[in-house]
Amino acid sequence: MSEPLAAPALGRSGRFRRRGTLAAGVFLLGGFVVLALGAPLIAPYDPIAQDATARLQGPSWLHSFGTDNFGRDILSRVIWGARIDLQIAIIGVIFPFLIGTTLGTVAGFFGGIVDAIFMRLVDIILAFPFLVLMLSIIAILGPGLASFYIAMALVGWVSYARLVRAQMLVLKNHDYAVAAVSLGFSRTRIMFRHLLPNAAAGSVVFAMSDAVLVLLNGAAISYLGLGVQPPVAEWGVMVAEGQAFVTTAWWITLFPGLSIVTLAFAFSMIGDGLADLFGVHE
Amino acid sequence: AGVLTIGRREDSTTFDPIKTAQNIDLWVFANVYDVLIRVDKTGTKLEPGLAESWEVSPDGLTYTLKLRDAKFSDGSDLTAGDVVFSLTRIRDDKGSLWADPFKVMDTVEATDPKTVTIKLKQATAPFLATLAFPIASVLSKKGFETLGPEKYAETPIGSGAFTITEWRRGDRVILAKNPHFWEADRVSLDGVEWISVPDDNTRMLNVQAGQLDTAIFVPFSRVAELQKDSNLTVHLDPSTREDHLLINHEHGALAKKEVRQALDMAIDEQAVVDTVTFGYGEVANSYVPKGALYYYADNLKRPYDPEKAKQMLADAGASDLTLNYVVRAGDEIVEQTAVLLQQQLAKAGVTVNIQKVDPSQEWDMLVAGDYDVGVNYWTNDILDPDQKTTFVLGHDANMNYMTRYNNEKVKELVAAARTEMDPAKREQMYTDLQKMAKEDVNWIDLYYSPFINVSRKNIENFYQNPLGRFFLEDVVKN
Amino acid sequence: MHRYKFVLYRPLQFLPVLFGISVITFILVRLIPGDPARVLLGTRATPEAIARIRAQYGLDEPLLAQYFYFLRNLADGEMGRSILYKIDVLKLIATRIEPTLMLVLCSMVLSVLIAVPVAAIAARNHGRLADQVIRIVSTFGIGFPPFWLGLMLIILFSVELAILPVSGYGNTLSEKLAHLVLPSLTVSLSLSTVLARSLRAAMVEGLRSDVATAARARGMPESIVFWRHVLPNSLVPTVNLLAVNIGWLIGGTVVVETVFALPGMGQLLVRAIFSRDYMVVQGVAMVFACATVLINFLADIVTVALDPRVKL
Amino acid sequence: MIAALLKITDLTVVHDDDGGERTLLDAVSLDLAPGEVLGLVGESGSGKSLLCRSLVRLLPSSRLRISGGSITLSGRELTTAPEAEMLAVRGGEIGMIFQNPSSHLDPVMRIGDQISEGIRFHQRLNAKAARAAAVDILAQVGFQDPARHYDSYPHEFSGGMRQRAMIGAALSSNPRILIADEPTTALDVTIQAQILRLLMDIRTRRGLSVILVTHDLGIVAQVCDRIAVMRQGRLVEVGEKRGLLAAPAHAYTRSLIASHPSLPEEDMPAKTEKRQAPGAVPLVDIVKLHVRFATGGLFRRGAVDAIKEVTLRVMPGETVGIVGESGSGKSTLARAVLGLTPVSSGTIRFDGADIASGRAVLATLRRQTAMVFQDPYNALNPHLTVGKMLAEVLRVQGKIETAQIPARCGELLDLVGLGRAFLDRKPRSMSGGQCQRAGIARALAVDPKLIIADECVAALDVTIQAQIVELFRELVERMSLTLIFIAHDLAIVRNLCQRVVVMHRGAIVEEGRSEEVFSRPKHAYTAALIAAIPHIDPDKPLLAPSKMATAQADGVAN
Ligand SMILES: Nc1ncnc2c1ncn2[C@@H]1O[C@H](COP(=O)(O)OP(=O)(O)OP(=O)(O)O)[C@@H](O)[C@H]1O
Ligand SMILES: Nc1ncnc2c1ncn2[C@@H]1O[C@H](COP(=O)(O)OP(=O)(O)OP(=O)(O)O)[C@@H](O)[C@H]1O
Ligand SMILES: [Mg+2]
Ligand SMILES: [Mg+2]
Repeated sequence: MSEPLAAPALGRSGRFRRRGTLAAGVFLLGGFVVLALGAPLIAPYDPIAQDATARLQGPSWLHSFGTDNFGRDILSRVIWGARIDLQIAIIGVIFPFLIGTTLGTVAGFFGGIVDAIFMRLVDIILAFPFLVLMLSIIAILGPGLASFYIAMALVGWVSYARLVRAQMLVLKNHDYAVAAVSLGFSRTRIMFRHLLPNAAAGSVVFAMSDAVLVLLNGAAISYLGLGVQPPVAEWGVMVAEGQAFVTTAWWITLFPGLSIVTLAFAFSMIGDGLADLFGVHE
Repeated sequence: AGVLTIGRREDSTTFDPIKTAQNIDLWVFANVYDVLIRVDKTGTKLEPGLAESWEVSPDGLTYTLKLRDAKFSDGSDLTAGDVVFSLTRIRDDKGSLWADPFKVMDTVEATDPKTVTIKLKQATAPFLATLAFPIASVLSKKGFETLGPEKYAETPIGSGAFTITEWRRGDRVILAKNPHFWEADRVSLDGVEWISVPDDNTRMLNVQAGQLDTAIFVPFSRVAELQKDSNLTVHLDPSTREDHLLINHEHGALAKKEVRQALDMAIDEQAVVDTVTFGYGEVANSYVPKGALYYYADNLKRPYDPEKAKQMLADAGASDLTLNYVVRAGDEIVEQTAVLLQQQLAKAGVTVNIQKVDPSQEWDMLVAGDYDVGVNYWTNDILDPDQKTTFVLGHDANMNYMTRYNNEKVKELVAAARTEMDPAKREQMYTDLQKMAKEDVNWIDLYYSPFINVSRKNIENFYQNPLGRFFLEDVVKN
Repeated sequence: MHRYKFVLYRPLQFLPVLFGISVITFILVRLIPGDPARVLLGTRATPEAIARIRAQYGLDEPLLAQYFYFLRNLADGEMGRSILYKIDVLKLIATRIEPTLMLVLCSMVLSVLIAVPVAAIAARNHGRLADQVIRIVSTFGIGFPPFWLGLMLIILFSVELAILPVSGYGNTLSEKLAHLVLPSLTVSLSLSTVLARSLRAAMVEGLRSDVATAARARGMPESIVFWRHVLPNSLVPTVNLLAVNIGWLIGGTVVVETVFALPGMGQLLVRAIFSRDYMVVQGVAMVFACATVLINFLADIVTVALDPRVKL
Repeated sequence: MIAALLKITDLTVVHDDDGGERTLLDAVSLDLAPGEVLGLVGESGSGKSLLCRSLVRLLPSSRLRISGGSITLSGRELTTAPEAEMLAVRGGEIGMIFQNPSSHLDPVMRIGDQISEGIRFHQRLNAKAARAAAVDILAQVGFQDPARHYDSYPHEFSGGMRQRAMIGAALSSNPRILIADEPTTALDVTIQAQILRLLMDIRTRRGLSVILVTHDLGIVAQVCDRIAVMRQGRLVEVGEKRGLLAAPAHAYTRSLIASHPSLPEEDMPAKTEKRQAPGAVPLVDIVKLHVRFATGGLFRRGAVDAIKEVTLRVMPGETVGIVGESGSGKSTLARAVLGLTPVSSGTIRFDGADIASGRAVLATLRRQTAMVFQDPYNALNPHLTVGKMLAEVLRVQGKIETAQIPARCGELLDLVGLGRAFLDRKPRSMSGGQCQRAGIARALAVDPKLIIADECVAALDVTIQAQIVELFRELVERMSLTLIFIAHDLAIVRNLCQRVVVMHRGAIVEEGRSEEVFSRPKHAYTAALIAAIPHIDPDKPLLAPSKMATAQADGVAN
């Protein structure tokens, strides 16, 4: 043992890292947001314009990320794709988050029969093969983002609900919850104004890693051929479609793939940063 | 000698020939079961199979087939009784998917152990070709009765070049050389394994890494790369596959012939060939596949002219045409075609909304007429054009392949061509049909494309005929 | 031993869960547009042929009656017949269950084998270079689409280095394991990062905890402090995380199965959904559900074994 | 004086801040003789724990470091000793007992294994011999059935047993010095007495030297030979205990001794008592209250009777103290009165109305009563600023007009002596005492007739404790409040309350006027409680055998 003590708390680097991680994550995410909002200005080409004379070209001055089999500019598609993928990550998380935290709050707070029914529902959804649900919903409603969001919302809420419920079970016995009851506050006020803000920290952190999962689920759905409608540029679809050229034209998959990974990285960093900030663990 | 391993997209679903309509199944039946009459390597001629010879009565109603001395894989003799059993079963079994084309058979009889006599209700020109269809495989009556339908569908007793030793569902079908095959001398391989490798990339990598001898369904995009690999041979075998754009004739402006013609002119088929098939396809000018029986090579090919198309649409009062384009999810080719056509049609002022749905649902939507356009393809199962013609132009239950195309003259001609027994007259009739279909634009013919397979250099004679049959009995593994 | 009493009565709670799942799957698959008979008949479908097939599989009966048959079959330990494969669904599942099971098992073991040392290294070097590198790599690791990652692994290990099979599933156990290396690795690369992150956080906490300080104050060397005190205390939350992830994994092996041509249940399920093979979808969903429920049950038992405080 | 065993000279510990250094221990010099018990007292944050940890070089953070001075253990320098050598010193030479046994014992390892672990490592014994040695140690620290308790887990023990196990672990490697950092702060007085006695026993038996950290002057007075007083990182005074207590040299030591809450001598004047009009309605009237909690799972149903047959009446304007050991049902009673916990049987009337009779009564109850909670941090919503919290209460209660709310918030803070600057502070940025006052302000915001204060000073420093008690006294006098004051510190109750109720295992065992109960306890349990309080006068021994016997017989359950 070289160090006298192997239990260092957050040291100087630690405090910097805590803030630094969050800042770097937000910075990266901000970059993507700028790309998405400014796509019409930033993207050098029309993302869906085909050019038969420039098919499958490697990265060059003209097309810095190369072109795909239709001669579409990958860079422009990646930039426009930021719009869709950010939307996927955000909407795909927001609804599960809202539904989950609300249900989890109510179940955890009321306990008893409400909670028992709720927990069975959670068990059912947890045990239900996600893919069956996802594919069925997409089949029922037709492929596309709306179906994807609905499927995500139907399944995704469970994680949030479980997190929040567990927190609520603890928090509702906390003195400040009891204090709120003793002060004559209404249940709704106690649940949503006093307890939820304290219970939600874990969920907010989880939402960040969930955003990554949602992105990857979207990519998996694209791999099975049920992603967004062509010719829309979306990274998952681009990677999935580019699979055909993975050995001959690597740039078609590499750049959208890297974009997914980088966006995932940004979300993870924000999640880490928030976890440190809130003092919660995943 | 040796065992040939073949990678394909999906595994078989059954070995009961009458219970499936999937190519994935049919293509293996040909290795396991023999048929009375075979289609040759070019896919244009019939040749003797289990039937050594056959005679057709002048009225075209009675077929007399003479069987050769053949044995089933269990060593028992193949007799006329087995043939009668197999053919009547197609027509009469409750679960048969193929009853319709065999309903024309009135009686099937074993006149002696080596002779089968079939009486038809009406003269049918394509009947011999139908007998060459893998679903008309000859099963062992005794084997079927002892094993029962379920077991038989798993480890059938056939009289083909190979016999199934094991079927690992979802993974592979393992075939061994059938020592009792009547042409056993012709077979060099000890066995064959049909292995399911769903991912195109993985399948190709398997062959490249030498872990599979051959792989079928080579994507167009991979051909050039595989051709560069000195260990591999890429086979581009002529096929009867023809891709087309279905048009729903009942939807608004699409009912007008001029609109459909305009769409044909707005589509640059050559660009589809270049982009989607990487140049390995060929622009189609008829619904009959190139090189197939009665193909009319001089049929009209409408030139690509978006300006003119735009004009025609305007003249027909359809200048702001918007089309609902149904796309089958998970099919790379179909999706790519859609993306390309969308852009091409846009040049002629047509707005195309792509609607991607999963395959079964696409089918439903097409049947329900819930679409404007959509790409589909057809590969012939039998060499006679009647089967496809009936489906596409014959006004049968399928509403002319879901297009709702309606032309009484065409309908009558299709029926007449089926019963016409004189080949020369039939050829003329089919030529006329091809012209009429083109004129009416029943659908838009897009392109013909080959079957593309890849094999290691040490594999010889790996060949697929235009109907999809693999001649594994000729394959040599060095 | 009374802490393990829940083992006896917990299975009772599975019944409503499985019942709920049977109802949902049943309704869901029948809501999907598309007709199994038509899929089966393909291009040559005629209305009569379709009607015949539908009658043969009882698809023309009222929904409630169909559900009743389904339940009755289930009570008899049957799950109906596959329309596509024309055999008993249970038999079909039996032929396909092993690769999926093995994949999940191997991925789980591999993930743990990767996650524990990685987390240990990171936690013991908390804040230093090794920790930062692991954090960044693992954060990146989560973002790779598995189908892409799998392909890259094949190209590297099977084509370029030619040391592992490209795809498929072998005959003997050793062959099977060799075939499972890359698929499990594909799954593990993301699963283990999730585990490692959680484990690392718990370990960092543990190293700082009073328990660790107390052990150090008794003069225990750092290795004993870590392996005997910090690690066991960090495992409890990770076991639950693992269970939840395995639940997801069980229902989501299809992509990896497809890339690596593993003849498992995931592929079966997707093909069944696409061809509207209702009985198979129901059957596979039930099996998956049972497996998930079982995994959580096991996780509960492990949790109780790991942490004497837990009562269920 | 004998030669020092441990000698600390000019020990300085600094904290590396982002900018520079902050000195946490400032040139502390101290010796410890063999067999000596040294008491280390001082305000919270003065560096007592840090000093202890420095001795074994287990500083709580990598940003803390020993920047100067030396520590010698029988002549051996420890500040520069290699880490390997320190492994032998820790546990082997210097054993440590921590304040909070619950968090320092490994919850997933058997108690015995935690003890034998050290034995195996330091004495290189095999598993079997180590086990035998551990069982022996368990017996030494007073476990009745050590062989069985060896296999127990910490959660199966009571707090006192855990603390004894902790001591066992510290003793396992035969150290010469034992450092006990607030070993009894979290415990009951009765158990505290027991632990202290155990420590002294061991000291005599083994000839150990002990450094005992505490903030309770009573404890040092009772058990130590010498006392060292720390403040703000410095050692302000050190000396033989009698001399130091009798004639403290430093001003801080004097204030420390002054704020120590002692039981007043018997001849202290009785409190003035407001006479109640004979027919007055009791404000709270509890009759035969029974509260039972279900425990266990589906098949192992059990129940705990938290409150048994409690009958209690509180008249308007009265100040009633409720005392009793931990778990005796004090909080449960308080919650039941406020309708916060379901009642199994019995009735509770508030101002004449049965609180179970409907929502209306409950609503009235909640507009006229308020509770102050034990744990100052947990009782405040961490997300709300003090101002928002008070404003919300005022708004919901609706007793004053919205426009006046901000002004009223300010007044309330003034009242509890916090000042308006705290309006924008969140609990996280406030000290325990400040949080507790915010909690009291919140209770006052209700403008209640009745305040129930549940152990609201237990977690605080003696000096702050004194301030809060003073605040209550003032409030009661100025606002004619009725106060139910729950505590287990009898001295405070004696100071503040007119009447006292003693609870034991869910029942009221004694009730009466404070002076009477404290000077002439009728029930043995009350007597034991009083006897267990360590007196600041070293000549009033806590550990007198006769009284201990009662305390053990009654108060301590193993
Ligand atoms: N990890 C740490 N990082 C920075 N400062 C610390 C750390 N631990 C303690 N300190 C500081 O060191 C000083 C002494 O703390 P210490 O814990 O020794 O106090 P104490 O006298 O034991 O108080 P208490 O009676 O509350 O236990 C305090 O000012 C505290 O803020
Ligand atoms: N919600 C509950 N469920 C089960 N048992 C409970 C519950 N709340 C309290 N108890 C039990 O009731 C008894 C009385 O608890 P209570 O909190 O009233 O004690 P207390 O006198 O306030 O103790 P302390 O001094 O530690 O605050 C204890 O044995 C406790 O374990
Ligand atoms: Mg301290
Ligand atoms: Mg209490």
